[in-house]
Order: sequence, then structure tokens, then C-alpha cells
Amino acid sequence: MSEQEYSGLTGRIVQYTIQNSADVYRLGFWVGLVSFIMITLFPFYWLLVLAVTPDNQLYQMGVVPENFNIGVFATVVQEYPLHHYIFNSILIATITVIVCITLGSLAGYAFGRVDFPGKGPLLVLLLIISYFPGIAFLIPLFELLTGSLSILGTPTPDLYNTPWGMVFPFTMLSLPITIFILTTFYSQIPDGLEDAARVEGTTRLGALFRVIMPLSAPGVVTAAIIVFIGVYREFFFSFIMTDGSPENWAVLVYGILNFQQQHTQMYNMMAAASLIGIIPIAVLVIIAQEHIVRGLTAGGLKE
Amino acid sequence: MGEVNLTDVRKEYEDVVAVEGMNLTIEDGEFVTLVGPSGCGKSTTLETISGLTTPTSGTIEIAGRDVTNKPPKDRNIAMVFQNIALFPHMTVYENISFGLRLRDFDQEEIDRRVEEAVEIVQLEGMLDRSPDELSGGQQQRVGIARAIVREPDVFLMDEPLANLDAKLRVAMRTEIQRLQKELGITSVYVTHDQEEAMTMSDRIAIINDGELQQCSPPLECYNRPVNTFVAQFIGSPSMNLFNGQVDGDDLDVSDFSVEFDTTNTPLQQDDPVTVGIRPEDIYLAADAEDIAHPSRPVTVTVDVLEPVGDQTYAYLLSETDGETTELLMSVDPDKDISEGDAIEVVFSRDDVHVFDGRTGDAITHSLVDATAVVEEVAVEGEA
Amino acid sequence: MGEVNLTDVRKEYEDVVAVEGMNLTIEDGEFVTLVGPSGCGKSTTLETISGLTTPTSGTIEIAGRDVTNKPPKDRNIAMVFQNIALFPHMTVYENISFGLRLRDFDQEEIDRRVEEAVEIVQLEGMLDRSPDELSGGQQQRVGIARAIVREPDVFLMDEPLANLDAKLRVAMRTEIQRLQKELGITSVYVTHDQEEAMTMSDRIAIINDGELQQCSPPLECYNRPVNTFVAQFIGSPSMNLFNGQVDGDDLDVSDFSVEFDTTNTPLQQDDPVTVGIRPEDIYLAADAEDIAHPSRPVTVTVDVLEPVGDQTYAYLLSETDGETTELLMSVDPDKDISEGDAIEVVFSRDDVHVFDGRTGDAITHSLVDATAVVEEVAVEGEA
Amino acid sequence: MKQKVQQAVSPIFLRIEQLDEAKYGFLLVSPVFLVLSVLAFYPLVKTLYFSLQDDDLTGTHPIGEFVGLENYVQILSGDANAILSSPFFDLQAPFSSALIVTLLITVVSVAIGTVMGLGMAIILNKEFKGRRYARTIVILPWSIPIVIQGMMFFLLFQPSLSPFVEPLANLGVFSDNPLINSQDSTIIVILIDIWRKIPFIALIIMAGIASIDRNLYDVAEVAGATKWQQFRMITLPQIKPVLFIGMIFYTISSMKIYGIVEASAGCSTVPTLTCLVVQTFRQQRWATASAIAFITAVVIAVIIMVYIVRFREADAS
Amino acid sequence: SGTGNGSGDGGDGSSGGETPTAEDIEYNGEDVTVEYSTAPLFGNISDQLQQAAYDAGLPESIDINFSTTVWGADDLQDRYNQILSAGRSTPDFMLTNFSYTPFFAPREWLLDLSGVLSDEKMTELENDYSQVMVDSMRWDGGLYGVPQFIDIPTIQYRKDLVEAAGYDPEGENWATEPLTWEYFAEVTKAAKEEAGTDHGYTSAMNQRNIGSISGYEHLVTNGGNYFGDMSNQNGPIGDRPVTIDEEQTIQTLRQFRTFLYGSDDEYAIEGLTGGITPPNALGWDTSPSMESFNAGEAVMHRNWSFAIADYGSEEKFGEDLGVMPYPYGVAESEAAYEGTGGTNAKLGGWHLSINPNTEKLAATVEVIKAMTSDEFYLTIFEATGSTPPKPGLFSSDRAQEVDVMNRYLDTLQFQSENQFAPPINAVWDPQKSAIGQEFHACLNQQKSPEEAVAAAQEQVEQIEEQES
Ligand SMILES: Nc1ncnc2c1ncn2[C@@H]1O[C@H](COP(=O)(O)OP(=O)(O)OP(=O)(O)O)[C@@H](O)[C@H]1O
Ligand SMILES: Nc1ncnc2c1ncn2[C@@H]1O[C@H](COP(=O)(O)OP(=O)(O)OP(=O)(O)O)[C@@H](O)[C@H]1O
Ligand SMILES: [Mg+2]
Ligand SMILES: [Mg+2]
Repeated sequence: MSEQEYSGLTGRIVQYTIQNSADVYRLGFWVGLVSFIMITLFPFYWLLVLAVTPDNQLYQMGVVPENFNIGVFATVVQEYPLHHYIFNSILIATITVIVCITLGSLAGYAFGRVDFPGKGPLLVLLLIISYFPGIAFLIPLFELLTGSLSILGTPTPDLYNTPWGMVFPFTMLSLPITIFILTTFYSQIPDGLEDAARVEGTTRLGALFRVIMPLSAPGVVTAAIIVFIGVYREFFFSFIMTDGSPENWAVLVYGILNFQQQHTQMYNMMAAASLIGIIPIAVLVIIAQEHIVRGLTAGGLKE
Repeated sequence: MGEVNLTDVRKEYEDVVAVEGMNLTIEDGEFVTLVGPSGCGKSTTLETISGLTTPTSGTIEIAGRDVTNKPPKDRNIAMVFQNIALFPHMTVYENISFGLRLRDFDQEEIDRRVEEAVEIVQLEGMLDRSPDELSGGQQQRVGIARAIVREPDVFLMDEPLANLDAKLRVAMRTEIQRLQKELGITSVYVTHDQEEAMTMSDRIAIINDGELQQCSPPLECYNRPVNTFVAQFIGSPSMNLFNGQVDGDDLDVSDFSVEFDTTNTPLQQDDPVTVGIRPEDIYLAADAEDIAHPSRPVTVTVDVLEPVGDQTYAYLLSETDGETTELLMSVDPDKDISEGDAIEVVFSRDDVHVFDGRTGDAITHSLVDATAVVEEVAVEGEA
Repeated sequence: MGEVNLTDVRKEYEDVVAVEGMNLTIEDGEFVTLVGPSGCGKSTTLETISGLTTPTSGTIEIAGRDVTNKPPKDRNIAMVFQNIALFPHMTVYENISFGLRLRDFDQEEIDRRVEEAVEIVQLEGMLDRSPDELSGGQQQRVGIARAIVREPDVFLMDEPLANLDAKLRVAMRTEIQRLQKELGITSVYVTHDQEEAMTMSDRIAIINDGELQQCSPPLECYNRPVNTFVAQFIGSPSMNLFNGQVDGDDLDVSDFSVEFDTTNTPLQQDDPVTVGIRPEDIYLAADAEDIAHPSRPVTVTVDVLEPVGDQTYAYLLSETDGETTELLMSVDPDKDISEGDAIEVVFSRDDVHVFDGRTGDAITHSLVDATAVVEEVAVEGEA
Repeated sequence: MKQKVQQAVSPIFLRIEQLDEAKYGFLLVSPVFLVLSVLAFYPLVKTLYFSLQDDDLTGTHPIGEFVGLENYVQILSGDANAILSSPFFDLQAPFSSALIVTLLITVVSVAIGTVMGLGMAIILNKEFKGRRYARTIVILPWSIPIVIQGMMFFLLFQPSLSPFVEPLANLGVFSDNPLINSQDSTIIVILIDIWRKIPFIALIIMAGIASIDRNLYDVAEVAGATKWQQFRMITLPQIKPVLFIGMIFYTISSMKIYGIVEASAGCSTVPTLTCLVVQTFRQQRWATASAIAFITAVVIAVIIMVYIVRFREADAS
Repeated sequence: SGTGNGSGDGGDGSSGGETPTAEDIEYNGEDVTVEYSTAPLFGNISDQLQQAAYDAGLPESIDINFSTTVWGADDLQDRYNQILSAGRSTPDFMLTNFSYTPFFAPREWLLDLSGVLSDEKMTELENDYSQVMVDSMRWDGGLYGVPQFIDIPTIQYRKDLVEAAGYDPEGENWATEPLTWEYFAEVTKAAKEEAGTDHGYTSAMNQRNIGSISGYEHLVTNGGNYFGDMSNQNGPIGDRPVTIDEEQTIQTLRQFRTFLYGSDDEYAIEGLTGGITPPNALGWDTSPSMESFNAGEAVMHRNWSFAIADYGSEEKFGEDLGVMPYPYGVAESEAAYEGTGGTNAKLGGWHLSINPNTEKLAATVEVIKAMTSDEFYLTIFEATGSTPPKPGLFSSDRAQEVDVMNRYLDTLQFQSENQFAPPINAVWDPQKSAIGQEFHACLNQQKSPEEAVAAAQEQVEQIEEQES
């Protein structure tokens, strides 16, 4: 290419871009990263501003809060058992994750690695569940889970005000996505590794838990995070399935909605409670994301 | 322990037949090597034995038990995979001890066995590494160690030494053999290395295109190949083969002929034959007195000389009526010939092989005493 | 095209030094083979040349340009990976044409080149398969095809033929060489196969423990190894080495001695030496007249005979004062010896190597005319 | 103890192991389908049954007599619009007809959200200092309870409270009071939906990228591929299945969007399909609610069908 | 009056709903805990309320378990829907809204209290309570809830600003003598300009509020209604007049347009002072509508009674806060329909209802008794500012002693006597949302008042027809 072709400002930019593609690439990376973090953080900042702005000073709020009222955080924790709600949420989410990953792994393995007739239709059937708004399940499910339905004369167990009353609906709602994610990841693990495990003497299920799941760590962790977060912030079923007291497994959102009064909402308290409620998720994600760093398939197999 | 028995095994993939009509019995404690061109079905055969693949038809027995549809874990086999297949999420130690840990061996026993295996494959001090921190050869050795700690009934090894250098390869070969003999483990071994096949095996099974060609002790394969395929495949550099036909008491090849009495053979006048001579059975005419039954001398020109250390390969050309035939001969590096020389060579008639020109099946392995062989070969060809 | 130049290259992993002080120049169009024991740093060396790994220190130049910190794509190289690494989501055709498609070749050109490459690696008719439907050897050939379609400046091949049978291997070897010479592509080739290294290379670089030992033409490595490591590593079966010391005009080994005039060497009385003799340089005493300078005969017993087709390896034991020394000798299969025989052997004194007993460095490669060699070796040792 | 359990269990495993592929597959999926038949399919069948009945507003039970597909006919023909807070489908008023609004939100949100999620995943997959924190931060929007997500944006676009509305109005982006304007509100809902879903799609893609064999990039790099080519020829095809799953669930979830709508602009300003379901449900028109839920599911099914067919096609070529 | 004998048929397992016998409601003194499903407002002070109940005569052997759910009539309705339709026996009683009546009462999902409350209590309900409030829980002759507290909308305003503009609220006795909308607008405008505040009059006017609350009230004070006379509020559906497309309604919308956009608006009423309400209000629910008044940037503000305690506190406006009844457009005597015209305001408030499936009916009745005692009403008033449903209590000594609120009791009492209940039936929900949408479109200048009322009329009629 001759020099003249690149004249003028655009030309120079083009030329610079070509010659310093690495720099441009890095610039793009940083611009992208910073803007994503800004996009993400801005609403959080807004939430923080809402939290520290005293209840009655919302009108014509500035970008920077004029009056700081850090005390809300203390109020929220001290006067309301927010930690109890959070604990309930974490526990319910954890149980759901365990149930979903366990059941989902079996199905994910079958769908991803075993050939059996009717696989496609069954997968579609699974997907269909998620087509329905949660409320479409509500009436029959409520009867079923609160002992109002009797099957062959015996009433179903009453799970109202127990964690299971929430775990079951959440499991039902989360299983489709869990299975789809796990199926995808499990199917990508090379056969060779499963073969090796089986020759070493595991059953196929043994190979699933010893080799395929650990190797699909990014997928499993992602599915777990998705289920966890989905449950942690869910409200519809948690609202219906408990009476709202923390002793009866009321969840985080209950704690937050405590600050909603008949005609008014204490935005600052709600914001503060939400911010506190996010902490466990942040911790979880910090820990869990390590497993999404790099797949482990590299170096294991020659193919 | 146990013999392995493949009966009429056939494995088809969508449009490829990988293994066809495989009948093979491996005696208890025997060491059989599978060899054959790339893609001929060696790995597939191992997979059917291991249970990783169910044959399309046919049965597989181990120790007299039909295991055709049994999962691998019920077969007590250990396998070294061609693609190595280490568990990337485990350390070397965990990889090697995987099979033992599955079986609830106590920790001491596991450690002892792992240590032993690691010593054999010379990987001391690497137990804590993860597979991706190992070189290709080291990974392969971990794969071997993982199999040998197990002391199974049957060893299946798919090119376990492919990535190792000659010295290590010899060492490992010896160790594997020692272990195999000591524990009496029936073994099926795939290799592309002739020397390995020749030195390690009780018998060599030569496969082509999914079909078993011959399964005999190494030297028999070398000296008495059942057909041209085996003749060419076994031995490196491979046997020279020439097409010719029966011409009275001679076999005529384009530019030379060898004397041959067809009386005890099914050959008729003008029948097409393939004549095979190994490079080391060609001698300079000057050395003709060294051999018992030299052929008539043939005049050739030396095309290329390729020294390979202890030997030199001489690529010879013989020309008649414009037709050129190539011959490969191996000579002592200190013989005084150079490229372009015209020289005279003779064949050892004791070692000239004759094959049916149409089917490629062996007719005799010596021009001097042909009778007995043919029968024998015929029998073996059906075995 | 271009020469490749490694200066003081060092590559460390956390606790392992994989390559150390590597100085190596590969001329434009030259074919250099890297050999060495498993884990010695061959692949790592290739990776630094390719740019996949940045050396911890040292520089790499290609065609005179410092590329130490340049990414692989700026180096115009093609590489065959030891772990093959085909793209699992692409068919054979897509795998092979990958590099061409990156460069906007027109479709016809791509098809033409792919066809050519496929023919070379003998994979016709498999273009539409996906890699997991191929046998190990077939996969490896796809890997080779993927590299050769590219016609790059530099070829890097890491054990490209490891999974192929002897016949195919010879064929591929010839093709790779032909291509390389035709296009004049500078090539670095890793192999563990002695024969491959000997027949293909312009020079062989022997690496041990990350350090370059010798880089010379094949026969020179074979005949004039710079130290005991190279001596043992090159040649299969490997050289017999005996420890001994200078005793006047003799070199004394435990149970025999050879005459040697130390005048032109740095050796002093009682200095420890290592004496090396290749198996093919040992002769039956009966054949002593065949060689120019036979040594004194040594009496040994035949322990094991191992026939390998065109040769037989004889493992010999010589016992003196309760000490046993092992010797390996290669004999013609038709020599009349059997296991347990006591026989007399002689060495060809022209081909006995002497190494410094402490450092292992070569002192001479012939007992008959020692002078010149030492100097030469010394120089080469530093190259 | 452990031994005993094993002894008891191992024959079972043995049996399982010896099943043929088909039986084995069925066995493994059976727990899930067992659980789901009770927790999902049974309720759905019952809901389907509801949808074939009449609403009974005065009887002892909200479900009346069997009327067959009457409810569906009424909803689809527009006859039911009167009792719905917003029409189900009305070309005259696109921004107040639930189907159109929902489809619009979904299409725009999925298109933009997926691309941004992909970008985010790629950026967060690079190694840099503080990456684990960046990843965490970026995932958080998704973990905020939906009511609060809605509340944040409600307050953000409240002209009397937020400092941002006026500048945006001056720029001509929004009107002075965007939350009472269906068009602006729809855009705001789309924004919220994108904002909260990016982390979801990014997380899934990140996991997909993490599972790609690093060796493939080595090969590509040596073959001379630029970063872009590596992305196009390796990353993209390798994450395609994962991306596909992510998009499917993104789409489904956007088609069911409700919570953030209710908490921000309100269902009357941005009526979505689920809004209609919830509102009729609350009015104890269970039959109508059930019918709308099933229609919603069918609409989603059609969209997903298109996805699957397109994906198959793309896969085949 | 007899209770229905239908069962609370919600599921196969339900068992409640039998007409309670005298025995059922005879509390025998055993230790028992009853569960009360309530809102955070009460849940947060449960100890205090429990004590108040004991003070009001609740036997100490009865323990009340407050299960605090959330506020929001909609969310609570979803929840009760489930619990009641499934026939659960807990909670034993709950806080309910009259908007639930048409959904729960006909199905007997709530207990008809006329069978369990003492005659004395029944008489009291008929005589001493706000009748609209009590009536809002009547259905087909049954009574499904007892009022717990009443919400009374008023105009809360800045007396200081109004006075600064030269008006005399005290002298003109605004506290119990309603203003006309014309005068109200004039005062507002003057005070706003004098004080330089951002807004004059603020109110929650989003779609949810305009048709059924703020706009509805306004219409009623102008002598209009959606269904003619107030006696038609609840039905008969299909057989009552629909009277939306009428002059009063158009007039009401035009008044709003004038308030919002001033006299420049196409449909502004000539002579009416305008430009006092910010168009932002069209996006406001109660909460945001409070912010500008809170910040001192508005003169007049329509809100429920609960807000008075806060605004009138010393930290806020203290004595500067004035409260007045809702202004009116047409005097009662001149109103087109019975029950409309003059000051009026929409009814708000909550009730206590009993789960018909409760297994602790007797104890529950005891609790209800205690919780509807004057002492208890006054405790709630003191603790939360929620006003008693018995107007007479405003003049009680205890009420007079409640800080801040005591200054405005006259107004509250006055307004509580001028409250109307919205329709209580199953079609009101779709009707109110149709009206709300049309009104909102008009106020948002997308439709003319005529178009809006015509469209609303048409939709409401259509629903009437379909559901009759
Ligand atoms: N990622 C890594 N981390 C730590 N050590 C490594 C890593 N990669 C290679 N090594 C070590 O570096 C040394 C050289 O490895 P390299 O792969 O270059 O060997 P090689 O000569 O190719 O061996 P082979 O013939 O077995 O393939 C080995 O000892 C290996 O264990
Ligand atoms: N999954 C598969 N689908 C289709 N064809 C296959 C599959 N696996 C193997 N094949 C084909 O079956 C034949 C036999 O393969 P196999 O792996 O047994 O060969 P091999 O003898 O081990 O060869 P190599 O020495 O190259 O490893 C080959 O032609 C191969 O292409
Ligand atoms: Mg193979
Ligand atoms: Mg290597």
C-alpha cells in the first residue's frame, strides 16, 4: 500500500488502526469494559442515592445526594430481621439448586450423551413448562402443596409455611433451564474421557459425577447461579406459600416489602434493604465465577 | 485372567464397516499385537473388547463368559487409549489412582501401587502436576501407569508408546512385558512399530480393511506371510514384490527370471504370480558365495543410497525394454558402491516368496523346497 | 522463506525449566529434526518458534526479523501439533482448508490445494467426515494436511507421524520431504523415530533436559557423537558403553581391554574413560578378517537372542571376577549361534568411541587414528 | 456401614448399567419427568381444563360450566377485550394491545440484549486485573428482586424526582413524563429488560467460552487467524449451542414479562400478555386467565419453533 | 339475616362454611392462639396491639399471632384467593379490603358475621359506624367484615402560604365549610404565585387513580356519577343506567384540563383559574404525589388521612398545615343524581373478616370483638394515625388528646360523613380500568373530553351487557 492512500484524518485513523491494531484492540476492550461496568453500576448508584436520601427529600433529587443518611442501613438491619429473611432465601435457594442440579444432571446426561428414542419430544415437553406464566400453575399447585388435595383419599402434605412449599415450585420452574444448560455442556465433553472412566471401572453414572460434571464445571456453576439467583429474588410463589413471618420461611423480598405501606413506600429503606440483600449474591458470584474461568478440557485429550 | 474370544465380530458405523468377520482367540496370558494400516480397525477391535462399543454383530467372550453386552466395568480390563484421555481435572496422582480409588483399596495399597507404576514409567516427582503441565510423552506415560496399576484380567493398549523416544520405548516395552508375564495378564496391544510387534508379541494379528489377515508368531509372519498384504506390511523396509508369470521352469519378471520348479504347486504355465524378495535377501553378486542358493545375477543401477546408521538402503533400478523395475536392497554401510554405479546382484533363492498373481495368497516361501509350505500356508490362511 | 534463529532461549514454567540456553540457527530451506528423550523440551522449543509461548528470556528471529514478541499470525508458519487438535466443529475439509479460508483464497484454489493435500495424506473420500469419525492415524493425517496446504515460510511439525504404520509413515515422510524441498520451506521437525530423523534431516538437533547437545548432519551424529548422551541416544539399539580407565597403551574395561595410543589426547594414566561400541561394530571372532582393525577377541556367553526380521540382536554377557558386563551385538540371522553358547567376539577398532569418564564428552571416535577428531569435537561441542 | 450400603445398592447399579441405551435414557430422565408430572404437568392439565370452562363470577366457585373453546374464541376475536384491561390484539392501538407490545419488547430486547451480552462475555473472558470483581459487578443487576428493579427505574423516570428526565426530554429522547406515555414506557421497559438480562446471557456465554479447548485457539493462531477470525470461526461455532439455549430462555422470559412492568410503568401503560393473565386472574376470571395463559404459551411455542428450525438450518449449512 | 349455607368450596379438602351454632361461638376459655393475617403497619406493632386487645377485654388465654404479609390490596387479594379457595383453616381472620367483597362474599369464602356477632354489635354497626364503610362489606344480606379503620381523603394545604396570599382560612372556616372548585383554584393560584412554589395543587392522577379515585371523587362533587344514583353503585348490572357520557363528566375533565394546562388548553373552562396542577401528576401514584408537598413545593394536596400526622408534625409544617374537606362543583341539591354533589370523597379503609374454615371460631370472634372496640380503634388511631370507622369517636377525649391529629378531627369527622363507596361488584375492575384509561388519555391531551367520555361510556356499557 502506498503512503498516499492514507491521507486526511480518516485516512490517518485507518492507517493508525492497521498499524497499531493491538493498541486499538486494547482501547476497544477498555472502552467496552468501562462502559459495561458503568451501565451496570449506574442503577446501583441510583439505588444507593435513593437509600441515603432521607425519606422526605426525594423531590427534585440531585445526581449526588444532598443529605446523607447512612443510618438507613443500620435501621434496616437492626429494626427488621432482614438477616433472617436473607438466611431463609439463601437456604431455600440452596436446596433448590441442589435438587435441580442433581435431577437435572441425570436428565442432562441422558439428553446430552445417551441415545434414546423420543429424546426430542421430551426436551420440547420440558421446554413447554417454561412457556407458561407462573400464575398458570398457581391454583392446582397451591392445592397440591397445602394439603388441600387428596389423592386416593389421602390428603397431600401441607407444605404451607415450610421451605418445601417454595422449593417444589422453584424446582419445577428451574428444571427446564437447568436441564437445557447441563445437556448442552455435558454433550460437549469428549467421549474419550467418559470412556476412560468407564474402562477404569465406573458406571456410566459414576463417570457422570466423577468426570463429566467436574469437566463441565463452567456449565454446572452457571446453571447453579442461574437457579440460585432466580430463586433468591423470586416473590410470586414465596409470597403465596408463606404467611410472611421470617420464622415461617418468609424470603428476602418480604423483608424489603415491609417498607411498603398502605399508600406510601419508604423508598430509602427498600433501597437499603435491596442493597444489603445483594451482598450474599455478590459473595456467591465472586466465589463461583472462579469455576467459569477456563474449561479443563485442554490438555486432556489428544484428538 | 482369561482368554479373550472374538467370534464373527462386525462393527459398522453409518457408512463405514470398521471391523468385519473378526474371529480371534487370545489365550489366557497371551500377548497378541494388532497391526495394520491406519484406519484398518485396530482401535475399533479394542473398543469392542473393552465394551466401549457394542459390536453390530458377533460375540465377545472373556474367560469363557459372554460379555458382548456387558458394560466395561464388568470386564476387569485396563486400557491405554490411543488418544491418551487423561482426566484434565485430576493431578497425575489422581489420574493414576483413579481405578484403585473406585475400588476402595486402602490408601497405603494405593500409594504403594502408584509409586511402583510411576517408577516403571519414570515419572517420579510429577505426581502433583496436572496433565496439561506435562509433555506429550509424559502424558502418554501417565496413561500407561493408569492402566498398569490396576492389574486387570486383560490389558488393552492402543499405541501406548507412540510418543516416546527409542530408549524409553525399549525400556517401557521391557517393563510392560515383564509385568504382563509376571501377572499373566492376557494382552492385546496395538502398535504401528514393527520392532515392537516383532519383539513383544506371542502372536501378531495383521488386519487390513477390517479383516484379519494372519495371526501367527512374529517370525512366521515375517518369514511365511500368508499373502502379499502381510508380506508387504511386515518388515521395514518392506518386501520387494514383482509381478510375473510362470514360464516353464522359470518365473519371469519383466527384466529377470528365477528358476522355479512348479511341480508341487498348483501353478500352470503362464499363470500370473507375484514374486517377493526382502531387501536383506538381495546380495551383491560378489558375495554370492555367502549364500546357499543364489539366483542368476541381475544387472541394475544404483539410484539412491540412503544410509540409516547400521545399514544403507540402496534403491536399485533395473531396465529392460524401456520398462523400469525398482528394487530396494539393504547393504552393509562399508560396501563400496555409490549412486549411479551399475552393479550385479543375486537373490537368495531360499528366501524368495511366490504368491498367486490373482488372489495374492502365498504359494511358497522358498524356491528351493516348495512342497510342504503350500499346504501349511493353506491351512493357516483359514485359521 | 527464511532462516530461524534462536538465541539464548530459555523457557521456565513455575518450577520446571523446559528449555535452557538454546542457541540454534536453522538455515533458509533447511530441514532440522529435534530429537531427545520425552520431556526434554522439544515441543516447548517449537512453541517458542511458533509464538504460542513467549520465552522467558532470549530472542527468536525469523528471516532476520526479531519476532520474539510477535503473535503467531505474524510469523507465517504452519504447525502440526503433537496433540493433533483438530477443530471438532468442522469437517475434515473445513479443517484442512481453515488456514486458506482465513486468507481469502478463491474457492477453486482452496479446493485444488485441499485435494492435493488430501491425496498426499491418503484421505480421499473422507472430506465430509467430522474428526470424531476418524481413526487416530486418520486424524493425525488431517493435522498434517492442514499444515501442508498452507505453503508457509516455516514448517513446524511435532511428531506428525507418531500414529501411522510403517508403510504409510515412509510414504508420508517422502511426501513431506518432497514438498519441503520443492517449496524450500525451512522446517523444524520433532520425532522420536530414529529412522525418520536419520533419513529426513539435513541436521539433527539432540536435546537433553532442555539443553542442546549437538546439531549435526545425521551420520555425523551417528558416527561422531559429541558426548555419551548423544552416543547412547542416537542409534537403535543403542551403543554399548563401558566404564574403564587409561592403563598405559590400553583402555581397561572390567573384563577386557582395547589398545589405544593416548599421545594425541588429553588423557593421562588412570584417567577414567567411557568406551562406546555400537552393536553392529561387534563381530564374531571368526569374521575378524572382514574388518580392517579388529580388537583382541573377548570371550562372552550368549544370553538372549532376539530376532527382528532382517537382523538378530544377541545379548551377550562377559564375566570377570564375578562382575558381569552386558553387551549387545547385532548379527546376521543366519549366523549359527544359539542362546547359552560361549563365543568370541572382536570390535572394529576403527569404530570404537572414547569419552571422558567424568564429563562424558567425546575424546575420539576411532582408536586407530585419534588426533584430528578431538579438536574437531571440541569445536563442535561449542557450536 | 458404607460397605453395607454399597452391597445393597450395587446390584441395582449393576442392573442399571446393563440396560440398553434406550431404557437407560428413559431411566435417567424419569425422575425429572416424575417430579414434573406432579408439579408442572398436573397443574397445567388442570389449568387447561379451567380454560375450557366458563367464568363464574357469582357462584361458589369461580369456574363455571364447560364451554369448550369459547374463551379462546372470545379472546382471539376481540370479544373479550371489554373485560380485559387492554385489548389482546388491536391493530388500531398497537401500543395498548398486549400481543403487539409483548412481541415488540421481546424482539428488541432479545436482539440488543444478546449482542451486548455476547460483548460483555467476550470482554469479561479476557484476563485483566480485578476481573473477578468486574464479573461480579456485572452480574449483579440480575440478582436484584424484580420489584426493586422496577422501582429503581420507576423513580429514575419520575420527572418530579429524578434529575435525569429533563435532560433526556431536552435531548428529545423521551417526553417530559415518559412513564405515562405508552411508547416511552415501552422503551423504558425494554431498557430494564435488557439491563437485567445482559448478565444472564453473558454468564451463559462466558461458561460456553470457558469450555472451549484452548488448543483450538493455538491452532488457529498459528494458522494466522486474526482475533476476529478466531471469534468467527472458533468461538462462535463453539458457543452456538449455548448461545442458542441462552436466547431461547431469554426470549421466553421476555415474552412473559410482567413484574418489572407492574413495578415501573404499570400494566395499563405497557400491557403485556402476562399482565392480562394476572389481571383477569385477580378478577377471579380463572377460565379467561387460563385461556390467555395457554394462548401466551402457544405464541411462545411458535416463536421457539422458529428458533429451533433456524438453528437446525444454520447447523446444517 | 341468614347466612348462605354454601360451603367455601375451593377444593376437595375444604370443610368450613357450615352455619356456626351458638356453641361454636361460645369461647370456653381454653388456651388458644389465633392467626391474624395483617399488614406490616400492624405487624410491626403487634405487641402493642395485642396488649390493647387484652385491655379491651380479650381473655388473656387467647394469643394472637400476627402474620405480617405485605401491603397492597392486589397482592393480598392474590394471597387470600389461594388460601380461601383452597379452604385452608388458617389464618383465622384477616385484614380485608372492601374491594374483595364481590369476589369472596358470593362464594362464602368469608364468614358471614351477622351470624356470629352479638346483636349489640350489630346494632352498633348500624348506628354508630360510617355507614358506607359498613355497607361496603355487605353482600346479599350478609356481612363479611367489620371495619378496622377508615381512610378519609381531604385536601391538605399550607395555611401559611394561603394566608400570605391574603386569604383567611380560619375566618372562612375552611375546616368544615367546603370551598367551590372555582374558589379553590383561585386561592391555589394566588398562593402559589405569592410563594413562588413549583406547584399549586397536587394529587395522584395516574391511570390507576384517575378513574376510580381522584377523578371519580371530582366527578361526584360535580354532581355526576358513572351509574346514576348512588343506589345503583353495586347493581343490578345491566339494568342500571350508565351515565358517563354526560355533561357533568365532560365538565369534570375540562376542569382537570384547566388545572393542568391553564386557560390555553383547547378545552379549558373559561373563567376557571388554571395551571395549578403539574402534568407530572399524571404519572403519580400516592407516594410520588406526596414528594413535592413534602418538600414545600406545593400549596394544596389531596391525600388520605394517614398523611396528616406526618405533615402536621413539628418537624414538618406543624400548625402551618391546614386540612379541609374536598371542594365541590355542584351543591348537593342541584346534583343530577342522588348522593352526589357537594363535598364528597372516596371511601378507603380496611376491615376484619373471618376465615369460614377456621377451627377456632369462638376465640376468633372474641378477638374481633376486642379489635372492634372503641379502645382498640383509638389505640390504632394513636399508634398509626389510621382513623376510627366510628365518626363519634372523633369527639372522644382520647381522640382529642392525640397530638397533631387532634387539630383536624373536625374536618375528618365532617368528611367521613361525606364519603361514597365505589361500586362493589365483579365488573367494577374492568370498568374502572376502562374509565381510567379514557380519562387519562383525555387529561394527557390525547383525546377530547367528549371523545373520552363517549369511549368510556361505550366500554362500560359493553361490560354491563356482557356480564348481566
Ligand atoms: N504448562 C507446563 N507447566 C509446567 N511444566 C511444563 C508445562 N509444559 C511442559 N512442561 C514441562 O516442560 C518440559 C518440556 O516439555 P515439552 O513438552 O517441551 O517436552 P517434549 O520434548 O515435547 O516431550 P515429549 O517428547 O514427551 O513430547 C517437560 O518436563 C514438561 O513436563
Ligand atoms: N465414529 C465413527 N464414525 C464413523 N467411522 C468411524 C468412526 N470411528 C472410526 N471410524 C472408521 O472406522 C475405521 C476403523 O477405525 P479405527 O479407529 O479402528 O482404526 P485404527 O485401526 O485404530 O486406525 P489408526 O491406526 O489410524 O488409529 C476407520 O476407517 C475410521 O474412519
Ligand atoms: Mg486407532
Ligand atoms: Mg512434545
